[in-house]
Amino acid sequence: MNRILPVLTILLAIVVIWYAASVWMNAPWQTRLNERADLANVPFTEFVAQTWAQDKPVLPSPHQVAGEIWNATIALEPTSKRSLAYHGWITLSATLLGFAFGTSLGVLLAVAIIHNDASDRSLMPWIIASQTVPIVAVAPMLVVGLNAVGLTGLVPKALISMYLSFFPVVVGMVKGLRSPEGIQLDLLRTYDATPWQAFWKLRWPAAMPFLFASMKVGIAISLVGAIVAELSNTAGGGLGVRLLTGSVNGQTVQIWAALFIAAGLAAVLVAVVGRAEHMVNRRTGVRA
Amino acid sequence: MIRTLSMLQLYLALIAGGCGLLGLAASLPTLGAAPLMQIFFAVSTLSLLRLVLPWPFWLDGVLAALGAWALIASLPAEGLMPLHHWLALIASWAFAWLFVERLAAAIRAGKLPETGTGLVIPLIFGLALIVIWEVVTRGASVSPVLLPAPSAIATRFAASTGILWADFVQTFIKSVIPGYIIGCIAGLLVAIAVDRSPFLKAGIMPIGNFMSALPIIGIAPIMVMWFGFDWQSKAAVVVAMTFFPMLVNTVAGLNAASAIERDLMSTYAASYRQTLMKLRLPAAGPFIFNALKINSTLALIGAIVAEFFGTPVVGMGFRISTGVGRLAIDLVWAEIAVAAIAGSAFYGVIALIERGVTFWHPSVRGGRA
Amino acid sequence: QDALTLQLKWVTQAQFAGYLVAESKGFYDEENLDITILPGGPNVAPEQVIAGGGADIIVAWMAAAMSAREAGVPLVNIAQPFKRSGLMMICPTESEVTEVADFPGKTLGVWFFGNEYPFFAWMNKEGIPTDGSEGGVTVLQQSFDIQPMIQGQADCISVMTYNEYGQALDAGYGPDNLTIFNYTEMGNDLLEDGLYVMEDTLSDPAKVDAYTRFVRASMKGWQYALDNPDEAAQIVVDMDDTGAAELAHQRYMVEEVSKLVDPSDPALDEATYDRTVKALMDQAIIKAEPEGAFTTAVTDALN
Amino acid sequence: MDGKTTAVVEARNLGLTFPAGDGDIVALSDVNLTIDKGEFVSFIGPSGCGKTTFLRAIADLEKPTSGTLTVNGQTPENARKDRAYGYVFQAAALYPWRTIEDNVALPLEIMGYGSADRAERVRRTLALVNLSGFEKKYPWQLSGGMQQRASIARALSFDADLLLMDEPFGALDEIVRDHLNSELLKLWARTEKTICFVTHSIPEAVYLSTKIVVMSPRPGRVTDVIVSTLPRERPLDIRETPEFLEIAARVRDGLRAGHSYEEVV
Amino acid sequence: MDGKTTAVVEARNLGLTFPAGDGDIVALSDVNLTIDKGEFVSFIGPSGCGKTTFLRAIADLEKPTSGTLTVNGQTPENARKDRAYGYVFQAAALYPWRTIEDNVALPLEIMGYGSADRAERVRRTLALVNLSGFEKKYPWQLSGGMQQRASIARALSFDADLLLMDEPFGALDEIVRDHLNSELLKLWARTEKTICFVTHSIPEAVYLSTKIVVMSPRPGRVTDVIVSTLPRERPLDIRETPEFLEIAARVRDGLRAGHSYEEVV
Ligand SMILES: Nc1ncnc2c1ncn2[C@@H]1O[C@H](COP(=O)(O)OP(=O)(O)OP(=O)(O)O)[C@@H](O)[C@H]1O
Ligand SMILES: Nc1ncnc2c1ncn2[C@@H]1O[C@H](COP(=O)(O)OP(=O)(O)OP(=O)(O)O)[C@@H](O)[C@H]1O
Ligand SMILES: Cc1ncc(C[n+]2csc(CCO)c2C)c(N)n1
Ligand SMILES: [Mg+2]
Ligand SMILES: [Mg+2]
Repeated sequence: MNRILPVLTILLAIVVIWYAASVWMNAPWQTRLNERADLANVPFTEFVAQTWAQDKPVLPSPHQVAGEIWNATIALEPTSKRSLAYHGWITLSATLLGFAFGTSLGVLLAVAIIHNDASDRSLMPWIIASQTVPIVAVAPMLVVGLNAVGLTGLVPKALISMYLSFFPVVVGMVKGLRSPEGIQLDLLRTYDATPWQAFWKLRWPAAMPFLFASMKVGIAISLVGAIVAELSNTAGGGLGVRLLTGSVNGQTVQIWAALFIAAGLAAVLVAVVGRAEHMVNRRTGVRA
Repeated sequence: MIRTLSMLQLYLALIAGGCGLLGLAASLPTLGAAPLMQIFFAVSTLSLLRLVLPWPFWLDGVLAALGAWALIASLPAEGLMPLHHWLALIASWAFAWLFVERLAAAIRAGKLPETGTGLVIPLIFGLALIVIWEVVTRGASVSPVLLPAPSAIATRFAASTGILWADFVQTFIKSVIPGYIIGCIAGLLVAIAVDRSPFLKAGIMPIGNFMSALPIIGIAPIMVMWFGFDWQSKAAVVVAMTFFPMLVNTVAGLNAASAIERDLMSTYAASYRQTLMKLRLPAAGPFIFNALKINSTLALIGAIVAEFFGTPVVGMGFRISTGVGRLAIDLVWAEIAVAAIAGSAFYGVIALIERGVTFWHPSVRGGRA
Repeated sequence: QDALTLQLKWVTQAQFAGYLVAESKGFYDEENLDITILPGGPNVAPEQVIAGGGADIIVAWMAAAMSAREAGVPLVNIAQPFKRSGLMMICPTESEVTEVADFPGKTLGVWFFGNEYPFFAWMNKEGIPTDGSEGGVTVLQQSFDIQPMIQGQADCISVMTYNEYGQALDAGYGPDNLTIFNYTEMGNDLLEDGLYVMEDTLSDPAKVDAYTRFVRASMKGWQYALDNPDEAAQIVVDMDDTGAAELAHQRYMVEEVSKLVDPSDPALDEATYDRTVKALMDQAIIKAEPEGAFTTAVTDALN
Repeated sequence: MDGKTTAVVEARNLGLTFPAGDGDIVALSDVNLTIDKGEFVSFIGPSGCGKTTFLRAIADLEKPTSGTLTVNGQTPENARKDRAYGYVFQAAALYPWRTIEDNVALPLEIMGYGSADRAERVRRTLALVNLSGFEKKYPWQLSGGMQQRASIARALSFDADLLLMDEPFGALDEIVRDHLNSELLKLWARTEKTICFVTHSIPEAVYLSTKIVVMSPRPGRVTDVIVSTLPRERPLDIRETPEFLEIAARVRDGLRAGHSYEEVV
Repeated sequence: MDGKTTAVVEARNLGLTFPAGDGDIVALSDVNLTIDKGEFVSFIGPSGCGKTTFLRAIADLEKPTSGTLTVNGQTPENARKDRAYGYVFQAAALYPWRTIEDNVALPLEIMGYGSADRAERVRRTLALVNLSGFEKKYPWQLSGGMQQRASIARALSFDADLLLMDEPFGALDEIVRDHLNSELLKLWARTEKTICFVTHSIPEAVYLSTKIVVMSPRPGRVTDVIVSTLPRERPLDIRETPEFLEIAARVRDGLRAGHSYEEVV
């Protein structure tokens, strides 16, 4: 209870500010509309109601967004193309596939980096540089390029997700696989353990907390990747496409609804990873 | 001499020499057509002698360079390159890798100094990637509207420095820097404010965590709508993207001081301010720098995305999106190169400052960051 | 059946009603064709997609197609269903622009991504600088909606008669409080929404035959759409994967598009072609007069 | 030392319980103890018996859950706010971003000493613990023993009348320990400070203290308070006298009594 | 113990230097030492004098930079590959994700013991260090002393003939220490293992060893090797005999000699 109350208070404050802001931001246009419709002296309460009910508001009011989310999820068949559940699922599948790719790639690179001096020295700067490439710029070309070699649909999106999500995993896993202290490694040396044994009995378990922390960042960023990919790959739908079409048609309510669904999806995904972490922790006796 | 090579190095040496031998055989029918290539194949084959004779590691470097040179010099003007040139590509790549392996081993063994040589390895790696890119795009005739060769990009880069500089100023200097500074400072201040009140902290942190997982780029069109076309809207996107990582990291960092370090402060009956300034902020340093580093890559990406949704007719994002529309893909890649260079340099500068400021942290004290 | 992929130049909407209706009504099947229609969007360059082999036929504006041709993508126009341009520039009365002479010093919204050529050709013709120099105009990369006008960020913005103009009308703007510059009426229109294929495929008679059947079925689709606008709008909405298309708006769009398309004659009008090429060359968007950039082989075979 | 002494620390029926998931942990129960001004009191007892907890309660770092505790006749909180004591923790707890001299100066900065006074005090206390010459080093550049000495210097720098020291010499070897023991005794003799000292070493406790408090494991109770009969002046070889050995034997017996072997440690 | 003994560890002019940024650190210089089969050798010396380094060199965890070192007549590397020794580190170094029994089983897993054999050995060694009943606990659920005992069990589980123990009882209080000291003596008497034992405590060294090696600070040198005249059978109260005190005094003198006070610790 005393964890929920503060959150509720802050949320309430946000909603109040939001309502006020949407009056303020939508007012100029509403005034213009009213002038044009020759409506003089609209009472303030009615004016406020008008600003909260515009068709294409600068800032939609919370209940408009909530209504759109409701209409586009619960009120529709999940298989309908208008359903955000349908689009969410499309994005989710690309996210999950990309996340799986990204995590695997990240772990593989980290293993290479900690076991091989040359990789250690040569890879890291380029891995960092790779993240400074504006993926949004490369995504359209990547989609076309992959199309040229026959990859369409889910895979290009997943690859872009992977491109973003492998990074936190490499960084975290390099740290994690290096986290065993010298003495813990020395212990294995006194047993003349093989590198393989050292990996599975020491480095890997020691890296678990780092892996999960990275995966929480990674899965959220995977979702960003899938959405970015959808901006360049409009065939087939997805939350990114909804965002895009909302934007090209000036439908702000639709943009906000898609954004909130994306945010909710991110939260759920992060929570799922957290849950998995909790389960693994319990199995390995990590202190609560 | 075999004994001085690790298993991996041995395999690489065999691949390099083997491809040289095969290439030599395959190129015999066209003897003299590409003399440089022939020389490369011959010397590569000779390198198999390392199994019985000493073969210094710099020779592998020379061979890798020779191979790259031979390949680029004999790229066909059009059409596909002959099959055995692919063998040369594999061989010279194997030489480069072998060179890097042996260089790293020599540094580790203390035979070469760390400073100076440390930079060489990543550079060679990058060069190798670029050579492969050049040879594959040109050798396999990849359409320049799909993926231009690095040489074409470089030419375009050199020819358009004016445009690139103007775009850089618009995007990086006008949008990224102010947005980054505002976002990071705001995140830091809010974190400190929030930290004082457990109630605020309990309320804001879950929301902050939630927001930092959000696909913030989604707000780019909204920011353009709110803040107009010029740099202000880009800076706003950058602020929104950098704020939450800073908030979350700083709050975590402010809790990083250990219980005993705080107890010490309380035995002195230190005030809140004193504890903050003398203990908790310094202890939070590594976390704050972590956020600064994360944000340095996020900021540029945010500004570029925002430019996709409306700009004056200048800016890296603008140039990239219109460039794709006009199929000026080489210009697009030149802009991407600018972005990568600027982003890496930005990151590097922050990392350097970090080394100076958090010199005391174990991760800085020991080994590479 | 011959399989062909058509890459649209924008999101699924009634601008492409003919193709969508033909697909939905089975006109392509009747011609023994298996057509895949790919929607586009602001990050999809059809010219690049076809160069990468991701499409057989694209819908493109001629200026962009010719410029792509010079960049090494040998596109050839095989049919030109759109006879007129739907492009306009509109300026609300507050901006105090009533004629071209008022432009200097104003801020104009322009779509880029290959759609900017008609505007620059027009300014070039009027002798108004666009590079920010004295006596010129300030150009903005406009978002794909009318927000810049509503927000007062631009004095004039680009609209398509069949799309954004409708949004402006919905928003309470109209001929009485707008100054409208219509590219077609000014004689500045450059050909929009033609069908383009890669040059090398034209040497294959089977391909040409497939293209011919494609164009025939498409024109049948256009005819049907124009005759049954309500049904066409519904088809567009149904075929939109993103679920974003709204029936009323698509209905408006069908109506407006029908003013630009001639369903009975998809052949390219050479006079307009010549003017387009000249405008592009005047502005140095292309350097040389294109050779073989259109073919009548397909449209000739229709009859 | 006797005569008109005043109670510096006074515990009456003191109890301290830590709430824990699976049943509470009783760290201290029913502790009665008076420490007079100028006394040197050692606490000894098996690991986990509550020695640290008792010191922390005096320092107002833990709140007793029952009984009363006064420091200088005040509540521990007020005593802390009066900066009545210097605390040496079990671990050195130096701030890694400060040099040794800045670490020692930390309490002085916080308590608002002038900068000249600060420099002088830092110099003096560092000399006392034999760390002159290491002023500009960072903590991680020093051995564990040197760090511990720096933390002692830090607690001495502001001249509190009460010193709370939690196994300050745990990390040191016997020779250095002997040396610091006699230094500490000298300091104590010179300044009339009151010292509470936790240790695991019986000889150390006997050598240093005027009073030895033997504690038994959970629930932490005081099982024996042994008042030393040794003179205030103590050369190192006092440790071989029969008197010394007798006190040591008594401490050992007291310790062993509280030791139900299996469940502790 | 005497008679036909064989050298288990033999160091001749052994030197070991750590490269460091500002001048190299000479950790061991010119060490000559022979340890015979069945001996119990204690190493004592001020902090930083190279005790750990010497043990690590025997264990092939550090490479000597000069001189020769053989273990069981082989190079240390081959001895390590033969799994010739069990090592108890200064810190317990248990893996936190393994239960106590799994920690003890770790070397057995790595060396490929069968699972029944493993279970039996784990049971036996845990009983030896008085940890039966804690098999399923995780390290953090145990006190520091219990963790240290678990790490001793781990080193004993595979029955190496040579035990290298680096301050194994440092974290324990005196009573528990006494107990483990006599347990260790019993084990040693029963199994005829060779034991190298690092400690800071003079009584402990004297009580346990057949030979006490006194080392001096950097550059680490052996300053004295004291062969104990105490009988193999040693009740706890042997520590009050004159013979014992005499050896202890000799060790203390040796230690003090090497102690140029200022620069050590
Ligand atoms: N913060 C805490 N929460 C719960 N239990 C605690 C806490 N601090 C100490 N304890 C428990 O209180 C008891 C007394 O601990 P304390 O640290 O005072 O022992 P100690 O006598 O100082 O032992 P040592 O000699 O090992 O330092 C122990 O059983 C310990 O587990
Ligand atoms: N890896 C290392 N690199 C550099 N110097 C080292 C390293 N390990 C130890 N030393 C130095 O070598 C010397 C001997 O260290 P060692 O750990 O052997 O001492 P010790 O006798 O075990 O001390 P203690 O009693 O404190 O454990 C010390 O001066 C130490 O600083
Ligand atoms: C990338 C791109 N940008 C703009 C247009 C021009 N245009 C033609 S139709 C239309 C849509 C709005 O209906 C717009 C904006 C385009 N075709 N493609
Ligand atoms: Mg304690
Ligand atoms: Mg040691």
